[in-house]
Amino acid sequence: MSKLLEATGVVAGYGDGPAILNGADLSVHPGKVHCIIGPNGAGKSTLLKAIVGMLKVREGDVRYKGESLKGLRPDQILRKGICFVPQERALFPKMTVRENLRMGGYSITDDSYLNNRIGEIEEQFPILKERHSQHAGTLSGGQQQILSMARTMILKPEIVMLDEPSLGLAPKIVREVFEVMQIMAKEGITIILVEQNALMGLKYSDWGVVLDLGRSLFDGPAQEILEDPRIQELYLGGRKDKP
Amino acid sequence: MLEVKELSKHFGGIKAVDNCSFVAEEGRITALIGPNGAGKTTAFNCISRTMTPTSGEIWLDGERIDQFRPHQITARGLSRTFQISRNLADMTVLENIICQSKTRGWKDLLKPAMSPDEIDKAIGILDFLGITRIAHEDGSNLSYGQKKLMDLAALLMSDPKIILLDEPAGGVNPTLLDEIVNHIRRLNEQGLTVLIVEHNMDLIMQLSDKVVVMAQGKVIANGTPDEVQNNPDVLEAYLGGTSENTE
Amino acid sequence: MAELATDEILAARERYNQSIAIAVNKKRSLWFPYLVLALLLVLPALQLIGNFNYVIHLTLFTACYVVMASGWNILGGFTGYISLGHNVFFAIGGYFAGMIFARLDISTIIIAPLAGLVAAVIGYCIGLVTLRVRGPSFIISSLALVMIFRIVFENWEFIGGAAGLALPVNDLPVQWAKLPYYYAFIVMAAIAVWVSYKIKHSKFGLGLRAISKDEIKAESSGINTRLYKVLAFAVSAFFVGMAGAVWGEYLTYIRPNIFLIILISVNMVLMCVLGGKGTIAGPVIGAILIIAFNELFVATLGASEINVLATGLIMMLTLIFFPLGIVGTLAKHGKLPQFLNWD
Amino acid sequence: MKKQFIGIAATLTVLLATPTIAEIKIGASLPLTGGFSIAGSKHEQGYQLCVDLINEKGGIMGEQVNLIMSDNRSDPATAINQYERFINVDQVDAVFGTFSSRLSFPVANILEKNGFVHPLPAGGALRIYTQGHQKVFYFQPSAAEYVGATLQGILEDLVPADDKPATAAVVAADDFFANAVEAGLLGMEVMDPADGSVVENLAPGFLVDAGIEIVYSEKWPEEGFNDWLTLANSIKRSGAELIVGLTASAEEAVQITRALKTVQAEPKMVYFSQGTQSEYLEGTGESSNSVLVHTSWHPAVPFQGLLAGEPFSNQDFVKAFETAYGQAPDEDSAIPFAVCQGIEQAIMGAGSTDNDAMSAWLKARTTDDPVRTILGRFAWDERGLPKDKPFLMSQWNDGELQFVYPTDEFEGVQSMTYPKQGF
Amino acid sequence: MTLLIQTLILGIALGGVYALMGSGLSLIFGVMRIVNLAHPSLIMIGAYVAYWPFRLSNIEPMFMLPVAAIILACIGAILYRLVFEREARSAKYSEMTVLLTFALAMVVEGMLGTAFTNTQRITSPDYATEAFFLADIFIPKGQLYASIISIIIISALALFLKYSRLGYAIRATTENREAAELLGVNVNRVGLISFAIGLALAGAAGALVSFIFSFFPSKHWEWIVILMSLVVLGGMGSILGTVIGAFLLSAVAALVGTYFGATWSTLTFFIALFVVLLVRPQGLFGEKPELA
Repeated sequence: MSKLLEATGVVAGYGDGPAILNGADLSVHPGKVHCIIGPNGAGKSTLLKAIVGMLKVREGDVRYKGESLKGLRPDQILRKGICFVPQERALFPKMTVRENLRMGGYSITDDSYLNNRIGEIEEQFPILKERHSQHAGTLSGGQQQILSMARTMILKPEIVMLDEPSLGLAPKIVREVFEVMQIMAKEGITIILVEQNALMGLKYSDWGVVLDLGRSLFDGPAQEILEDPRIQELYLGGRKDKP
Repeated sequence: MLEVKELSKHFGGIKAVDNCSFVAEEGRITALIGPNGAGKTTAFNCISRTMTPTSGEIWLDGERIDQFRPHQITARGLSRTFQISRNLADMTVLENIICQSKTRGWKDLLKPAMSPDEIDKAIGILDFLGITRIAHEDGSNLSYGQKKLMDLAALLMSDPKIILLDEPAGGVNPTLLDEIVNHIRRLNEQGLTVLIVEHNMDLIMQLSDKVVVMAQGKVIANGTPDEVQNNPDVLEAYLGGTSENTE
Repeated sequence: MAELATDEILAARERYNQSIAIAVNKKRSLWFPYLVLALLLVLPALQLIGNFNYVIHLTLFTACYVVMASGWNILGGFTGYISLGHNVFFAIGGYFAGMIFARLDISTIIIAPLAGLVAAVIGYCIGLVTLRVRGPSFIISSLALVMIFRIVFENWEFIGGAAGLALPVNDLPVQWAKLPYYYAFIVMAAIAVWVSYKIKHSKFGLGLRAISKDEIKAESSGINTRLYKVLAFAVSAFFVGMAGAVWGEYLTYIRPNIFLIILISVNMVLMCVLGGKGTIAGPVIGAILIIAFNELFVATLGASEINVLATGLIMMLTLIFFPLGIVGTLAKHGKLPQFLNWD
Repeated sequence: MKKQFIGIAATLTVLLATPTIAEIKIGASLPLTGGFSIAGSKHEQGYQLCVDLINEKGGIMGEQVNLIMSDNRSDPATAINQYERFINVDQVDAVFGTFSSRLSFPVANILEKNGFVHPLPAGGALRIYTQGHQKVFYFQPSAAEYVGATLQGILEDLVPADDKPATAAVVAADDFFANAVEAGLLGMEVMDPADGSVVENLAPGFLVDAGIEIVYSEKWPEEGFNDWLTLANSIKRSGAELIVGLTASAEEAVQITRALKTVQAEPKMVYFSQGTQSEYLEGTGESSNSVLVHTSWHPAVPFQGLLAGEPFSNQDFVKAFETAYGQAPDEDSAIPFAVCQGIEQAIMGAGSTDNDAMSAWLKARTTDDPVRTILGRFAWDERGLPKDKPFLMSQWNDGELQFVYPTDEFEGVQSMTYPKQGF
Repeated sequence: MTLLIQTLILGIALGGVYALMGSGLSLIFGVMRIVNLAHPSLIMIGAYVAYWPFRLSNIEPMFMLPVAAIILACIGAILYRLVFEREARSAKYSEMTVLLTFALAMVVEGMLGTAFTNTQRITSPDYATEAFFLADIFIPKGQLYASIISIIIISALALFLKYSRLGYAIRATTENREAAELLGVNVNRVGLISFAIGLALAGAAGALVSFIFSFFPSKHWEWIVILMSLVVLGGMGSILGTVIGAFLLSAVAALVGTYFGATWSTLTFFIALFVVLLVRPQGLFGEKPELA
């Protein structure tokens, strides 16, 4: 299978602190939904941040379509077609919903094309159209999550990385968020998902990756991972890791 | 034990909490659930007085506490965690935790910052939560889940009578979550009262004795987990029985 | 898929955890400050073999700033409230003790603790008001405070208004005339450093550090933040006020545009920042360095604006390359010489 | 450790600096930077020129003069520190005073303690001289409190009796010097806040003496004041015919003058306490016409002084200054020059650099046997203030500072323009 | 009554100048959380840029306004690269920059002092000391022209921020630096540009100030608290707020000066700063402080 994005032996950490990732690998298959699971502190979010250039890749390499992303700034990586939706949703609370969408297409310089895209997205997500002049900060948590995901679609990116999109959302909303993710996947966007709720995450994914001890331990089709007894014991709450 | 009477909190024109009353009974685990924006966290903030309620009364152990400052409430045995966990950067996890140990009066002010007893106790708690390795780590270098655990550890340091947990399961991996659940239950058996806000319905169903459901600032249902789970209002507003896209 | 057994993974995780846990080795040295103190106490013996008034003056001046910088450090370093207006307490201490000295002829050295207390009480009251804001807002409010006090002092005729208050000179022979002030400042500096140490290692100090990191978290951890920070303000005002009291008599002239100028606040801040905010040795080292720099500049660059430039440049370079100050930055990289670790 | 290092360094400096060749060392600490830097730099030029000229002429009693100057940043603690250093480390034989009362007050105490003669080029408030210091000598005509006498003299001698200004507005900076002048003009009590005693009661004040009613008086703070137009408007509305502006610096005089012009005030007479400097003219242009400013010195006054035992007139000074610095001197360079002359004559008079002898010699001067400087003759009373020495009054006319008063003492007095024809 | 109107006019006319002096400060704080204590000393550079051509060949100070703005913008770009960029991610950034800019102010003061001495300067075009008279009331021309130019510049800036692409980027960076970066904004460049714009405003203000206040290198200490007070009153980071704060405060100060005495007119700014910080720290138009 061809690799759209491939991280090999990534070592990264925050500031001058210790390395959180100690040689993590990740292979991304075009058009698939990938779910990264693992215990706390395994470095799941760290890996995503290292890929988009928010953290320095100390060792190893990240290659996208055969080209190294190492040392590029987040805005440069974005222009190559990789979007990242961080845990804290990263909206501009005092700008309106439409202005937020507009910011999503910041790297598009053609105004009429940008306006078209905003129109299309608003069609796809009526709630955003309905509230277009409202300040983003006044939206509910679920709507904010939808906005921040929809916003990435303006660019028609190749890859979207979602960091725990379900965090702090009501069960009903979680389902909606995953449905939005499926809409994105249907448009052909490759998705990398980090999810603490591993069962749910894997259920909506094609491919699973287990990150532990700062590196990648398992990697395989989501279904296989779900059924692997060791995974169940270690990461899905089947067995206690302390006496 | 903890009684919230007709609590309201308005932000400008928005009624985040609207005339809301509920009780957390002594020695029980009460869960507060509801859709995002229902006002659960705001209610928490009002109880612990990190926000000033617009109106209403809050009683703890027969004492009205809504006029107190947060540290006075903590001193009366009510401790809380934060949804987005707050920690003291540039201080080690150990220091973060010991900060929460009780001080009383002026004499304590000049006592050593971290007595051996306190360190032992803090390490014990960290051991129990399985995060001893981060004891000397800078609080700001922790991952989301680790911060949650550190918050919980700090909470236990103060020997509270009642704890308010704001989404303790968010960002915590399932294995560890089981641990926390068991621990909370054990503490509860020793007489600790718990009020918990959580979206993880499995956890709520396993743990809680009573569930209060909030929506749009109001309490819409109140009862045992089973009752609540089958309440049509709750299904529609929260659990997603229908596919309507409103909150 | 990697072929690993669950037990192996668990064991590996355990080892991994231990490898990350950092053993903290905090060794501090106390012999060094004591040695310095002892040397300073016998330094005036130099007067027996010649006239070293200039050396005495410089040491005394440095000690005065050690008192002030250590005092400032309690609020600015431990609690994280950067005040550019602490010279207000310098002036309050100076005027209070100066007026008593002028009218009742009681030496400011005796009055100093009382003057400190007056400064502390006023500091407490000001703190109740200004400590409600933090960060840049607090810094700016402290600047405004200086301006307000300056106008008040300048228009208060009883204490001499803008023209100030001249005090009599003591009648000791010239060689010994500085010694009372010298010992007063050395003792005050020692006390200030010792108290900083005590505070830093107490519950109070831990609370202050918590406040400097996240006030809401600190409050909900059960720390009475308002009391703590106002107390910290008062304690720091106490030391600055005490220094001002004795300094007034030493200078023999108290005037708003001597005590309430921005340079004095800047010096306090710069000393702490250069030495290391929130450390014990930082303000002391900062004070010594800044005064040494000042002397050097006046001696070498004397007749030009270049010394203002150089002071600014040092401050900038420190902030850029040693944001935690000399002690703080060295400690962070584990390169702090043991004799400078008084924490 | 650092302290010991400084100690050792200082000791070494002392050892190395011990004079090996015969020279007279004189120390002067001046505010070369900070708030007083403009005046401070001019003082530096005055001192330096004088010392250079003395050395050219063979020095004092055959010994070259070594002038050690340093910058005190307009900061009193630095100033006293530097005089300490002059005395202890550099081991100077004599000192020159510093600029401004803020610095002179504490310096006076240090010098008194060390038994040094303290010649003051600036610091004219009475309170410096009423502290009982034995060796202070003021090198300007009189204490600031008495400046008003000159204004009163002008009003009586030069202004036609039927066209005298009847009302006055007195505005002053909240500054040591300005306050002192104001106290004299308005007839206030000068108090010593230290013991609450009255140093001198100046009532009823020179303006009332001259028969003028004060219709407006106002004070502005030393720093941060920008509302000049509002102030000028109030002055204008008071209808005062005499405007007295007691500013702390030429800068403030510029601002007031421009504001008065903007509001089109039309007084008969305008007097400022500062504004002889060229900066004043540059900032105000034609508005400066017929503005009166008191001064201690003026280039046209034919004062005769002594330098290195030879006659040295005020005109010689102007010439020498222009040769040395390529610009015309002003008051702030002339006064320190006179200080330097005074100390030179004191050393020669005493025959040594023994400060007690110098002080005794200076004290023994009388109006008939004075110290002769480019500021004229100096003899001091027991407080250290000059005896019988009036201020000069100068007036800006067509971009030139002319000296107009006193009229009966010297040649070359120009006639005063009166009344002022608008700004 | 005349006195009241006259006083208000004088206060408001001065307010226009303060508004421009403060707006750069406000912009820089808004976008980068830098409390630029060096702002007044940089305004001073602008004033010198206008002063020398006037002094040497009588060139109209207002013509030098764009030149001063461009020079200051370049200085801003260099300063940002050298000093502020590396600090941008530190947690205590705001507090650090207060100290940094404080030191910068000393450096600028030292450099100006070395180059131009501490002699006080002022430019004197004719209008600086002229006024329009309407019966009993006068409007000073210098202040009036300066205020009008200020308002034009500030309005242009506001439109630029609201509608241009770069304006979007600046606003987005103000609100959420990390998110803006993730959406393709080169935040460092935006920081650099807004810092440069802020300093360009300082340069423009300097050219106007050159004929209104006399200046010398160490004068900036007198300006800083006054500028801070209006920025804080308007709400840190809100440019509209700064403008309103400037007009309001200078009008009040003029009233106080006329009716209570000049000493207290200066005090107005300090007291206002103090009271605003304590009663409504977010200022008139600032965002509400974060709760819990």
